[in-house]
Amino acid sequence: MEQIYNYSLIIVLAPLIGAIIAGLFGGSIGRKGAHSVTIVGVAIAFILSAIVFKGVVIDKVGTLNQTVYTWLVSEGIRFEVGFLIDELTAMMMVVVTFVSLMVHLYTIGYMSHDEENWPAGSKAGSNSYQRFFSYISLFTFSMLMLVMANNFMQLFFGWEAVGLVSYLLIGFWSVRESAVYANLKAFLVNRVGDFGFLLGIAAVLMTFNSLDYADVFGAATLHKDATISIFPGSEWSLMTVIGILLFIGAMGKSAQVPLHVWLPDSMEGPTPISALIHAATMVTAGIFMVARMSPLYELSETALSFILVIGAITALFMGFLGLIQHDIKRVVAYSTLSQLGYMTVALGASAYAAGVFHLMTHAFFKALLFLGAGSVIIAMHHKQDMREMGGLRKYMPITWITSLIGSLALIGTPFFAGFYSKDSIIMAVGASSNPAAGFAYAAVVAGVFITALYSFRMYFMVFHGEERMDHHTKEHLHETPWVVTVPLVLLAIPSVVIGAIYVMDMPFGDFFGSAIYVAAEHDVLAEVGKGVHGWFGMALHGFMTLPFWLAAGGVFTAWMLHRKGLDIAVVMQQRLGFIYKILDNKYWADEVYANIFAAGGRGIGSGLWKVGDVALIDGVMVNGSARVVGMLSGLIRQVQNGLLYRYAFAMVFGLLLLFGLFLFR
Amino acid sequence: MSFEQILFYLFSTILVLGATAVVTVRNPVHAAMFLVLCFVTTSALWLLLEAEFLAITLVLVYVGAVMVLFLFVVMMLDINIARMRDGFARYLPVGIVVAGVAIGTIVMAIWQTNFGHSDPVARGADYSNTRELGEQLYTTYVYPFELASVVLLVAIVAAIALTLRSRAGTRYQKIEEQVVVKKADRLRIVQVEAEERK
Amino acid sequence: MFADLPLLSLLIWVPVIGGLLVLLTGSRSSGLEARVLSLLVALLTFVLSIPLYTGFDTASHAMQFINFADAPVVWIEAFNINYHLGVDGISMPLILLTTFTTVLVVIAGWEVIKYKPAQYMAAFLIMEGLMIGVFASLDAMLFYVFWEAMLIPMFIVIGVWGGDNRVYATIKFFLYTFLGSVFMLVALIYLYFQSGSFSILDMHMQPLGLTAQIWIFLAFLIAFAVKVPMWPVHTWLPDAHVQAPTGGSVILAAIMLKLGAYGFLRFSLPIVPDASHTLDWLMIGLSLIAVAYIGFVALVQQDMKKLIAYSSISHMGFVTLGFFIAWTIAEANNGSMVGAAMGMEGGAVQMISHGFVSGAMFLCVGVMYDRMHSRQIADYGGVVHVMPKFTGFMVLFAMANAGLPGTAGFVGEFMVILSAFKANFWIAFVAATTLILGAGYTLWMVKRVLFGEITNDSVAALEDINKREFLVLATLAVMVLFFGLYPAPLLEVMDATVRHLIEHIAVSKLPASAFAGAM
Amino acid sequence: MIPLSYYLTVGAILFGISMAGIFINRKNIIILLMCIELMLLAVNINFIAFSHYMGDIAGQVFVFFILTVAAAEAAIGLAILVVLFRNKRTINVDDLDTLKG
Repeated sequence: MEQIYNYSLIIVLAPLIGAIIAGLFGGSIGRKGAHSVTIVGVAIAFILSAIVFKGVVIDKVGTLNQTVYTWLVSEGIRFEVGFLIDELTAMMMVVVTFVSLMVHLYTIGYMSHDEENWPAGSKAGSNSYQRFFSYISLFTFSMLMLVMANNFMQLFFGWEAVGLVSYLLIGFWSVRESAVYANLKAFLVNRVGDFGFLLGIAAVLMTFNSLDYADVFGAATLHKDATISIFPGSEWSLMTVIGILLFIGAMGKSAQVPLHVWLPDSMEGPTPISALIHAATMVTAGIFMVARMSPLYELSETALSFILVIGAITALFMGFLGLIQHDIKRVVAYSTLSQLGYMTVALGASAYAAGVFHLMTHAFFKALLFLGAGSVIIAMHHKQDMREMGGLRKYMPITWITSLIGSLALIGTPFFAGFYSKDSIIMAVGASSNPAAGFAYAAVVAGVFITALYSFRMYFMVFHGEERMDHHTKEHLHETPWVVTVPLVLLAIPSVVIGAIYVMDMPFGDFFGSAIYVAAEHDVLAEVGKGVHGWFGMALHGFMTLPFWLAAGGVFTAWMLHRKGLDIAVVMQQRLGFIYKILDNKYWADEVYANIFAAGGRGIGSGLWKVGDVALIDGVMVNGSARVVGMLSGLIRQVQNGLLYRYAFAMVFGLLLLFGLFLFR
Repeated sequence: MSFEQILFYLFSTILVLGATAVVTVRNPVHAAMFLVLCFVTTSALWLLLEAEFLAITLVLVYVGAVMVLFLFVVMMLDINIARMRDGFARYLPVGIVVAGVAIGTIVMAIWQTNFGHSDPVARGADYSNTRELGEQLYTTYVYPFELASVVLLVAIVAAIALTLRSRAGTRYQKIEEQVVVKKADRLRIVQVEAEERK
Repeated sequence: MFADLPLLSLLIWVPVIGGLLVLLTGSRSSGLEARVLSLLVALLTFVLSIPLYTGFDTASHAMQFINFADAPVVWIEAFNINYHLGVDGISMPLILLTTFTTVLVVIAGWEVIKYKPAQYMAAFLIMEGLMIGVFASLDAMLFYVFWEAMLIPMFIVIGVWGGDNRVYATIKFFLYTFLGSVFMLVALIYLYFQSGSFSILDMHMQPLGLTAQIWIFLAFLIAFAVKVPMWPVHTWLPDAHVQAPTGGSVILAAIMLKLGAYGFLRFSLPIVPDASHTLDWLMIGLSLIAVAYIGFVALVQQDMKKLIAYSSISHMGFVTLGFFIAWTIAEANNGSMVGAAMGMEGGAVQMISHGFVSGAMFLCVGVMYDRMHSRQIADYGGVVHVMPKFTGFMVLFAMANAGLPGTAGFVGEFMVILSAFKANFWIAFVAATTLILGAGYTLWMVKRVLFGEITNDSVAALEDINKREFLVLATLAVMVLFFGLYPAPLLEVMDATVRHLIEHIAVSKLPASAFAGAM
Repeated sequence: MIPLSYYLTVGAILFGISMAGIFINRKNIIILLMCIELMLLAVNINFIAFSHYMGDIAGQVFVFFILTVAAAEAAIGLAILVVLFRNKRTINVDDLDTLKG
């Protein structure tokens, strides 16, 4: 246990130290120094994470819950920074550090010509390479702090810290107006979520008088029937309020409708970031959080239904948007949104383990897909429009194969990782007794078809068919260097096998032990698990289920259209103009936010400023009182017009008055 | 009516009439002269009050110095008397009313008040007002006395500083420059080439 | 070694006398001597203030470092006014903040101030002494004298070294604050006649009827609300900040605003607890207006300093909210004040952290202003390409201003929101909007100023920060991060004092008969 | 025997006349100065009368100082007058209203 604690410290500190060195001394240690030091840091973190994983999960040495230091004490309530390492944490640590390590390696290739992205002479561009490594190491640190937290306060720390790094990285190419717009948007939308999250934490503190997980979860059932009066006269279940408030935070971070708008725009950041932050790790923080809070959520049916509905909407409707995108990264981004919706649905159905399982498999195959897309983008000289690609499989065999593996995993082909996780979610939702489960089930099943359709539309457009790129690009087309392909291969392996390995443990077994708590009446996974007989049996059974045939149908549709040289987006634009318009405008979510909330906020601001501050307070109260004084003194100064006899008269008058007073009082 | 009373009424009448003249006559020079009259009669009244030193001081200082100063100034300045008298008639009623009210109230106050001492303190024949005043000034009031001297000094300096000016174009003798002058400053010896006579 | 020194007296008079010395020496030469001397004095004062922390007994809520504890030093005997100094857990950190900030201000104005540098530095040193005097006074008259005297150097700083519209700003600043403090004087004199002493500690113990308490509270409120400043008496602050030189803005934001909040803690709450209870709805309302209303107003500012000034007002709303939340908590929890101390400590922490963060923000704007002579956001853009180091600092401070966890800006807001939730959901809700608004106005400014393409030639010609500026900003960055990551030492110092204050205000001061009648 | 109040009445009348003088001669600054001298004189009469009747020499000491100050005042007042005339070519009070700013 002592050893695990020491390892944990090293795990979080190694990337932090790497980040500090690369960030502060990037100019003097050079590119090589920067990427070496950060990669070593993350590699140490990964290796030790693996050891911790072995200790906690395989050897079952128990759960570590230890305080590192006390942040502050107020009224006897201790706010601490500490580690809680159980099965859930250990798994997340491995996933985070592994993907991060892959992305670090990959970045060497991806960012090697980054100076081209900066205007000539920009000092910020001169060490952007080092800075980038510093940021992603810092991100690794933040994400580890988030998942290893043993209390809500530290969770919020990590939560905001990953948001900060995400902000910095989306706007990494700060010369691009679209990038700095996107990062501001991402931060603000996340802040809306954090707004709820912070209130949720406050509610937790109010209820339990502690922010420590162990204290809170231990006492959760005591407050099962507690209520809070938010609007006068109506009592709300406290657990529902806490659950929904915390989930609002998750909606921001995990980009659930309606706080999803920032994620597609975040693709303005460099591709390794999209893979690491906006696909594999940070966006799943919300999922992780809800799973971590399972003892609280299990006490509120309402909160779970809320989660279920939000997740289902996200899973289906974000998938639709993926159909008509032409930017390769945006397709993957919408696919991420949709998959996050799946995970959320799992949480809502109390199948936390399935959600987290999907989180893990998704981390691998989505990182793979993003890095594959990035590899294509490198080869295409940073062009991202799929309409200018095609037939790349000849030129980039490794990228092609790994991307295919990623796509197959994504659509849930039996035996691939995605199949196991997605199928467990679909089965769990089907078995759930939650009032919203029917809707959610329909949405996730329909989502399977959509997923297959857009994934393979992208696959065919990029790797098959005629070569639509211009002559110059075509000449230079070749496979990317090893620092890029090695991570692809290394990510492709778990994308295939990880599902089969852990399916019987994670969703259907006792992998998480006490880390995730499911009330007996909600335990859909146990129920579903009775019908699952081993990984092989599940896969074989998978061929006979509706989702498989829907996925196959999706692939087939994509292939048919591709063979006829048609693009779904174009077809929809011609045949279903109305629907295309809706999708093309992304349900007008951006417009609503920009024109109603952002512009409204500015409008309120200038209204309050111009009317409240300038006109009323300054104009009427401050300068108005000055004017009144001015007017009065204008009257009185008639007495004091500088002429001597007026003063004399005033004196005499006063004197006579005094005489009079003296005499007649 | 005793002699003292006769004197009192006489000087008081002259004083009041003189004061009236000061404020009403047209010519400032005449006004100044009437003011001198006022001072002299007042001085007489003070003598009645056994304030010999101050009575003499008043004549010496005021009539001798201050009023001469007034006269100087009045005569030095070229004043348009006619314009100065504008509004004299207009403001006369106001002045009379104000004076009447002021005098009325003060006199009422005086006559209503019992001052307690209807009789002055009797003094011996060897009593010297000057001596007692001097004793007081140089003992109890020595600091104010010194201050008064400073005030006078300041007044002298101020009066000079205010009025002193050097007009442009006026020529002054600068003695210090005359003293330090050297031969070289005044005398220039030049070698003149002899010219052939044509 | 330090224990025997009259530390507080030294802290007050060393900078004042130092400032006078600077005035004497500096007028002749280029000002270098004046700068060096000022720096030495500021450093000496800072060093002298350190034993306050090291020698502080955190377990005690009583006043410490009392000067000549055995016999009071009489100042004006006729009115029982004494030269009585002492600090507790609330004023001590503020004194340290003052000495620390002054050092930075002296360094920050090193070569920037070309016009009469000696007088500039001297004004700040004298101001430092006077501000410490305010924090250390235990005698109300002494407090009042320091409180008013402090205005004079600030008046001069803004009026002489300020911007184009400095006269308007100075007069507004002076009239506002002066008007407020006159009411305080009336209240203090009333209290003197009641208690027969100007000692603040005696006033704490003075029983008072509710009507008297309410009048006194309102008088204090006017004085302190102007200083904090609270809506609607806040409009002097943006003007003063915009016109003040950088150093003036820093001192104004970092310390002067705290004086008002400190006044609430030292006077309003303990002297008139029942009136504070009766009128706490007003305070909470005004605080929330400050947070939300001013947040919106900050959003649309075009002038960077004005924006930061408005954000200061918004952040100070948390301070007053935290101070006055106690009774609402008691009402929501059947009379238990558990959680009130967290709010009050949060407010106190917010005072300190805001001192660092807003000071740093103003310094950042000052760095840009020194180069471009413009504060308009529209004149900037793409600064990151020419000033990457500076951008790093500015983004850090902006994040702290937006209340990012891990920076000092977060701690106070976090504690106040946690505490406010205990009182009422909607209070916490409105307070928490600062998460969105704060990020909105700060980062929007950051985006427009720092990021994007270089907008014009004068931006392209900017030089990155020099070593002196780096030193100042780096010091502040360290402090911001330190108190964000490890605020425990600060809380440790305050805890006993704040808890005692909560106990004190929980007991009604009304005379027994009136109290019984009220029941 | 002359009662004290007689002297005081004389002083009052003198004071009233000089006050009226200020009103009547509001334009001529020299006369104004003279009126002020008269006022001081009235006050002095009162002082000396009181001093005499109450047997307290302090009243005379005061008169002494008043005389000093009045002399100083007259000197400076006239000096100012001269400077004023030199600069403005007038001593008409109506023309001297720069005090109002």
